[in-house]
Amino acid sequence: GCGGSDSGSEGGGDDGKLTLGFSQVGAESGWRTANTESIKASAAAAGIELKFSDAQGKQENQISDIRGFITQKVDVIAFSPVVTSGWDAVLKEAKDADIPVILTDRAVDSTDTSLYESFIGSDFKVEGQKAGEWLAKEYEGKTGDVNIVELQGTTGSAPAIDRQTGFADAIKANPNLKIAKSQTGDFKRADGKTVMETFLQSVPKIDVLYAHNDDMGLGAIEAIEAAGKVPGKDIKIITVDAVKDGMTALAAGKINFIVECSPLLGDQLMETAKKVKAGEAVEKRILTKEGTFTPEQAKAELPNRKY
Amino acid sequence: MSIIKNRLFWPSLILAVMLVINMFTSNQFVTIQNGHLFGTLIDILRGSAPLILVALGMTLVIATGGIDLSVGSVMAISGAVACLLISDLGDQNAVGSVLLIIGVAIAASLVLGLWNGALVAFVGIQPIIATLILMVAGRGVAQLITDGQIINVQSSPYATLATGFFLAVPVAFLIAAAAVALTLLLTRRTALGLLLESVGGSPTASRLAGISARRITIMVYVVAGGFAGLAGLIYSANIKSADSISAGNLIELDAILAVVIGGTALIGGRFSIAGTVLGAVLIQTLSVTVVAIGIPPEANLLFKAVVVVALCLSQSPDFRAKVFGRFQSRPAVEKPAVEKVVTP
Amino acid sequence: MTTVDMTPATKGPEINKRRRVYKPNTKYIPILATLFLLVVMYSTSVANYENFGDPSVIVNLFRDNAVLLVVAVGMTFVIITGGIDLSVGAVISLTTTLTATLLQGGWPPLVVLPAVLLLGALIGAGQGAVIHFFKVEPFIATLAGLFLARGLALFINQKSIPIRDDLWRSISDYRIVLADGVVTKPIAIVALVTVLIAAVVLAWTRFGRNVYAIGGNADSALLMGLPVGRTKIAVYTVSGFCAALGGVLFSINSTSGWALQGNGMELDAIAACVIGGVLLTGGSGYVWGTVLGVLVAGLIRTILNFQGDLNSAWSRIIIGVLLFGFIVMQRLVTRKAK
Amino acid sequence: MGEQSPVLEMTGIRKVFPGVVALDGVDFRLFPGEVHALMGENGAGKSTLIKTLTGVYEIDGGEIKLGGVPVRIAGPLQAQQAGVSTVYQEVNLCTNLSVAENIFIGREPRKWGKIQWGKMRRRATELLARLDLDLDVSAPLDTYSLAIQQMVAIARAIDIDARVLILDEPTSSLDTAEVEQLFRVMRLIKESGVAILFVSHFLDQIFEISDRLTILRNGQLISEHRVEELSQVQLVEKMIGKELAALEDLEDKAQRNRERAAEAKPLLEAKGLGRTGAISPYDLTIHEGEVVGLAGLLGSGRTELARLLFGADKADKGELSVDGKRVTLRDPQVAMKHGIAFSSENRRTEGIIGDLSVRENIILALQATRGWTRPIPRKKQDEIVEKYIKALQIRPADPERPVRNLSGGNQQKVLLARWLITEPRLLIIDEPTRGIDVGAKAEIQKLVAELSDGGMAVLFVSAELEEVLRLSHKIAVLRDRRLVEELENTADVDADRIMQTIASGATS
Ligand SMILES: Nc1ncnc2c1ncn2[C@@H]1O[C@H](COP(=O)(O)OP(=O)(O)OP(=O)(O)O)[C@@H](O)[C@H]1O
Ligand SMILES: Nc1ncnc2c1ncn2[C@@H]1O[C@H](COP(=O)(O)OP(=O)(O)OP(=O)(O)O)[C@@H](O)[C@H]1O
Ligand SMILES: [Mg+2]
Ligand SMILES: [Mg+2]
Repeated sequence: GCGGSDSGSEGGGDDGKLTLGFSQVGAESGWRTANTESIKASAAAAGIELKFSDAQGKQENQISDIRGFITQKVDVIAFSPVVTSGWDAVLKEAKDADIPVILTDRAVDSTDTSLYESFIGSDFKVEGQKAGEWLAKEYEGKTGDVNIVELQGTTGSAPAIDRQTGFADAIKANPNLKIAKSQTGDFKRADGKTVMETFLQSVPKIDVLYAHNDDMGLGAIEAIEAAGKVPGKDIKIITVDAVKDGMTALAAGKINFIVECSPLLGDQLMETAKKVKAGEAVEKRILTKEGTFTPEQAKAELPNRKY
Repeated sequence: MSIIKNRLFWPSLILAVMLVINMFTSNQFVTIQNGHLFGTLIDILRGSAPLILVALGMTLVIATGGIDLSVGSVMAISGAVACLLISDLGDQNAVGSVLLIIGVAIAASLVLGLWNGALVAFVGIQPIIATLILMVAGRGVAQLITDGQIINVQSSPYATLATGFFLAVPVAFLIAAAAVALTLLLTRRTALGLLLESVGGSPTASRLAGISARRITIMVYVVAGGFAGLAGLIYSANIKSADSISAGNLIELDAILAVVIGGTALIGGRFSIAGTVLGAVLIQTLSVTVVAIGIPPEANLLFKAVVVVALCLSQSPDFRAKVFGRFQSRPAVEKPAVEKVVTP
Repeated sequence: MTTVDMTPATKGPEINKRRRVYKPNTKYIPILATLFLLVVMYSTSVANYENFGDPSVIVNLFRDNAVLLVVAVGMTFVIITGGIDLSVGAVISLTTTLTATLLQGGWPPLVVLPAVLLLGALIGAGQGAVIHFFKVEPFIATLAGLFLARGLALFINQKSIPIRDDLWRSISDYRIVLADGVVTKPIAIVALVTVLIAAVVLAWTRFGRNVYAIGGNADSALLMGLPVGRTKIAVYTVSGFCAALGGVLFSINSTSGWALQGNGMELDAIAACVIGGVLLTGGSGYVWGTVLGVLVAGLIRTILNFQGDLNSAWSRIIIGVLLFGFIVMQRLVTRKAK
Repeated sequence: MGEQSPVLEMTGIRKVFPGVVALDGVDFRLFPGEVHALMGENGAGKSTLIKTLTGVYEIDGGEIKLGGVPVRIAGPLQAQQAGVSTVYQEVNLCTNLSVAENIFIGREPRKWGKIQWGKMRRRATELLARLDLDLDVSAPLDTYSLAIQQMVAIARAIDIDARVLILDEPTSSLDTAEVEQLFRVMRLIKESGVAILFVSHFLDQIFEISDRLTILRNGQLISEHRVEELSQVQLVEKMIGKELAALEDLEDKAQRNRERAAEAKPLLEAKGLGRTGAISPYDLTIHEGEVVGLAGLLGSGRTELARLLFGADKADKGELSVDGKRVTLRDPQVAMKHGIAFSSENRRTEGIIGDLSVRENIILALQATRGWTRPIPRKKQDEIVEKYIKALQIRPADPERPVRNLSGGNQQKVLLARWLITEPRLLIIDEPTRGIDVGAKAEIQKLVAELSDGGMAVLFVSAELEEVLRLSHKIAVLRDRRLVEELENTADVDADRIMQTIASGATS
């Protein structure tokens, strides 16, 4: 990377410690909090001084946070973009100030990829695909109609859009897999529950629920149970994230399948930051280590879940 | 004729239309299942309980000419407090302890309301900014309480608040109904309603009529805080967990909307409890209808916009007069023979 | 029509003489108090944080808050008449989405720019017309406007759309060097010019004075023969236009459009006005106050950014605490001075 | 004049409000160069007629001709453009703006579209000087008293280049000197050919200034006369539709009671009570059953003096005792606990609560003293309200009507009722007869006399010196925000005597 060429310059603190400015999207979910905690913990462990700021879900805040980091002359800037596009200008400013940038969790769609060193994070579209593929496999060979309801994330947010399209792509080949209703649950547990209540009332027979995150799925489970149905059996449930609560439900058989979207990318970030600062080459795309879980896998994994 | 002139006629009509739509789209509208009522209508009634509670408090605040933006944060705090304490209980199903904890959470909400009221009445800060402070900081406090995570509880007495049934009727709905009754009692059986409307109508004139505007103001914020706290408990009991981030997020907008639909003017003065309840149920029905008729998420807002526009226009007497005016038979009036608009 | 010639009264008896009533001119005190507190807050931060004294901190304040500044200026007009405009954030999102979509569709930028500005103004005018002609509460009319504008934006495109148009890019990249190491961007200049124009309009034009009169007492204003309806519609038009301009600035700042852009901006704008001493009941306040309000909010954010070790919960609490301290001090200083 | 054609001709004007026919086929003519008085009781429809003319209300029937041409006026702006300039009954100005702006808003001197503030202030100062007022024209209007606001409204109206000038009760809170100024200006305007429509409940003023008059009763046209054709008694008869019951000689009664009152127990004593910038420290003792009148010119500080005794403003000097015990009136509530009541001169912003009904407005103060937990039973409310609606002849006699829709005079009566039902020991009434018609005025005066007979002390503030003289046992004279003299209202005290005191500024 170009940013690292003048390593050993003045930046950072007087103690020669590496300073990392990190701008988080916000604190919109437990997943995000875990993500933040991971970054903080890893920074402390790696001896990196972390400047953290929270954009409260607003791009304008995030842009000004990044500019703030530039003014503060931090060594490396990292951020989880609120939205995919619109970063060129501020990234150019960072480049002009010779501060390397690392993206986490969400990508940017800039055409000029030299504006950032690396992107660490999962691929939402792939997550949706994984969910769809599992479902296709479940119903392989069966021809009866399968009614799917989908609980989408916040309308217009990148994970919601990508998880939707990824999933739809993966089940496209099977005409019997039909999305009967799709509605936003805003990534919230309570909204997942109310929307599911209405789904249950307005869709004659629901076979599968696909929720864009665990929380909505958990809310929906409440609704399903209240309606006298058995989650996981009467209605198959697929979610994304694999937070602790979701894994517990998965282990209990209330959820059938979870695609992991790990928030724990702190270590990878610190490692990359150090490399970038030292001028070493880093991979442009670093995928977070993540998998998928079935109930059995969940039982084994559960004791290790921290978040 | 006179019924059409009633402010609440049109919202009621729109509500009725939406309920009818739901009747057709839903598998069960109202049935009895396992000895209690069940179905879409019941879901709506139960689901609107938190909004009704918040909007009730908001009505009183607005009647005095104020506004309370902090209700969502208060909801989050009360849910967080309750769940944190319950999750520490040895036996989460101990009714006594849960009741006590509910009391603690509501007390906390009342204190938060008191804080708002004091800022408005004693420091003299404009209500919108005074409550904005708690709106921003309050959610931070709630996040601190839950440590940014969702706290789960497994307490059936607590869950009863939202999902239980009493005499076949949902408990949440009963709580909301009780709150409505209490508010009606407070405002119409005592002189509080009159004093509120008077303070909202003209603070100066009220002061000179010997009304302690301060005490009244503080009181309404306290009541609003308490109701918001109760709403927060129902919200969190419904999902058996405290979600300090999304609990009550943006509910202040819905609550204000409910109040305005109900015919209470934002500048204060006359208020209508019945109208507010109607408004709240209408908003809840609207979001259920959106799902029930399968409006795609990206069109949700457009649909809502159409309904709100229809609502506000139908409620405007001027709109009805201007648009439907010529269809109504009016007492014959002699118009001036020659009409000429004067220009200088 | 005859002009009345009123020769000055023959001096009446001594007892008829009226004295001037001297009262200190208190109308600027809130603004001065706010400015004073802002300076105090800034200097404390300079003392506490490394690099805070860098002039670019102040310069960036204007650039980072350019959109809010423009939107809040429009909001100031509306609030002074005693109204409120909740649609501004949504108009921003619609503007950015539309701008990006049209530019992507190959429309010439010089057509897109006036078109979206006009659209914003039209949305504002429509809301104003509903408010005036049908006597619908501003809150509910503009809330419907919010749903409509954001609904349209989401309907056009849910995703965020990059803008690759050359004009947009070049304005976005254009650097105005103020001093060595201190640069700003055109959007900040546009925002400042907007503020200046607004200040002049409010203080020096008939329209501006009508805005104050209506906020003071709309019924009286009507009886005094002021064009109340026209003015009301006009302020919402101004606000809609400012929101659209804010949207354009946003799309330049980020070279993208997104339907969720500017979410919640209405509250920020209202808060900025109120912090700056504009009364929500109408009839009183200045654009300069609003500017200070925006700067207060921006400065608080900057302080949090420099502090750098707060998690989300604590940063919310600190924002609240700083806001609280500021408002209370403002009240106390103002009260003392009066 | 008869040969001239009318500049304004209204025929068959009809205006219906829900439940009330405010105007029922009223004809009205106005000739150039005349002062035409519009007469009628409270609620007769005078203000409504004016508002239909200026387009505030749309008419339900009839025709309006201006300069012989039938017109439809859409609103006050169009009326102004058509040459009709109006001072409405309730002072309708924007008190948040400066005095100068209130005079010129909408017509500001401009250059390149930019308002010339300096020129505007200069012209405002000049204009006010013609009304013999010297104000700081850049101060916000709300720093001035209602009377001054009324003068400002007049200044605005006469500066508008008009062929018809309408003045709806412009003199209701002015005192003699101001009225004289106003009349002088009115005569000048009239001479220039402008037609003036004038409303007032002061019969003397009517006979002094007007040329012709039109009488309304209950929304109907009764008759139109030249002023010379009628005597005051005949006029009143036509207005109220019956002979005015002979007034008891209040003045004599006041004389008789004077000594009794002076010997009664002191109820309230102010010693060196004052407030910086509002009123210099003053001493005043009010005994039980005593009527104390306050006399002074516009802006002499009568209102300020009275407000301190109610805690409406907080005194920053001196002390006050009630029944010999020291009290601090932190706010009105405390004063009310001590049996003090205060009806403000500014009924629109400090008195009525427009949205609330007549009933609610009347019981408001009584309810406030009881606190919110002890509501007045509805039956009792209805009883009280009905009684006072009758006693004060509040019209329309519908307790559930929003008070905003009542005519100005009737609103004033509602306020009086509000305070009377609290049965105060000291009733402070600031301009209680403002805008009240002859009949009702007499009733109110009688009421004050009766109340004082029954032991209630009254502090009576009125711009009408005669009224003060008729009712008071003791008169306190103010000048320049200072209480300059306190005199017993003996037989030899008359208006001249008091004016002298004001002029000489003697200190007691
Ligand atoms: N906006 C309104 N709505 C309903 N009724 C009204 C309205 N305005 C006036 N009225 C009624 O119309 C009648 C005439 O009122 P108006 O104000 O013209 O009386 P007025 O002659 O000016 O009396 P005053 O001497 O007290 O000013 C009254 O009965 C009043 O209650
Ligand atoms: N705090 C103050 N500082 C300066 N001037 C004041 C203050 N308060 C009131 N005034 C002015 O003092 C003047 C006297 O007030 P006011 O009119 O109440 O006296 P008044 O004798 O009751 O006269 P009026 O007949 O007009 O009621 C008014 O012009 C008012 O604007
Ligand atoms: Mg009148
Ligand atoms: Mg006075």
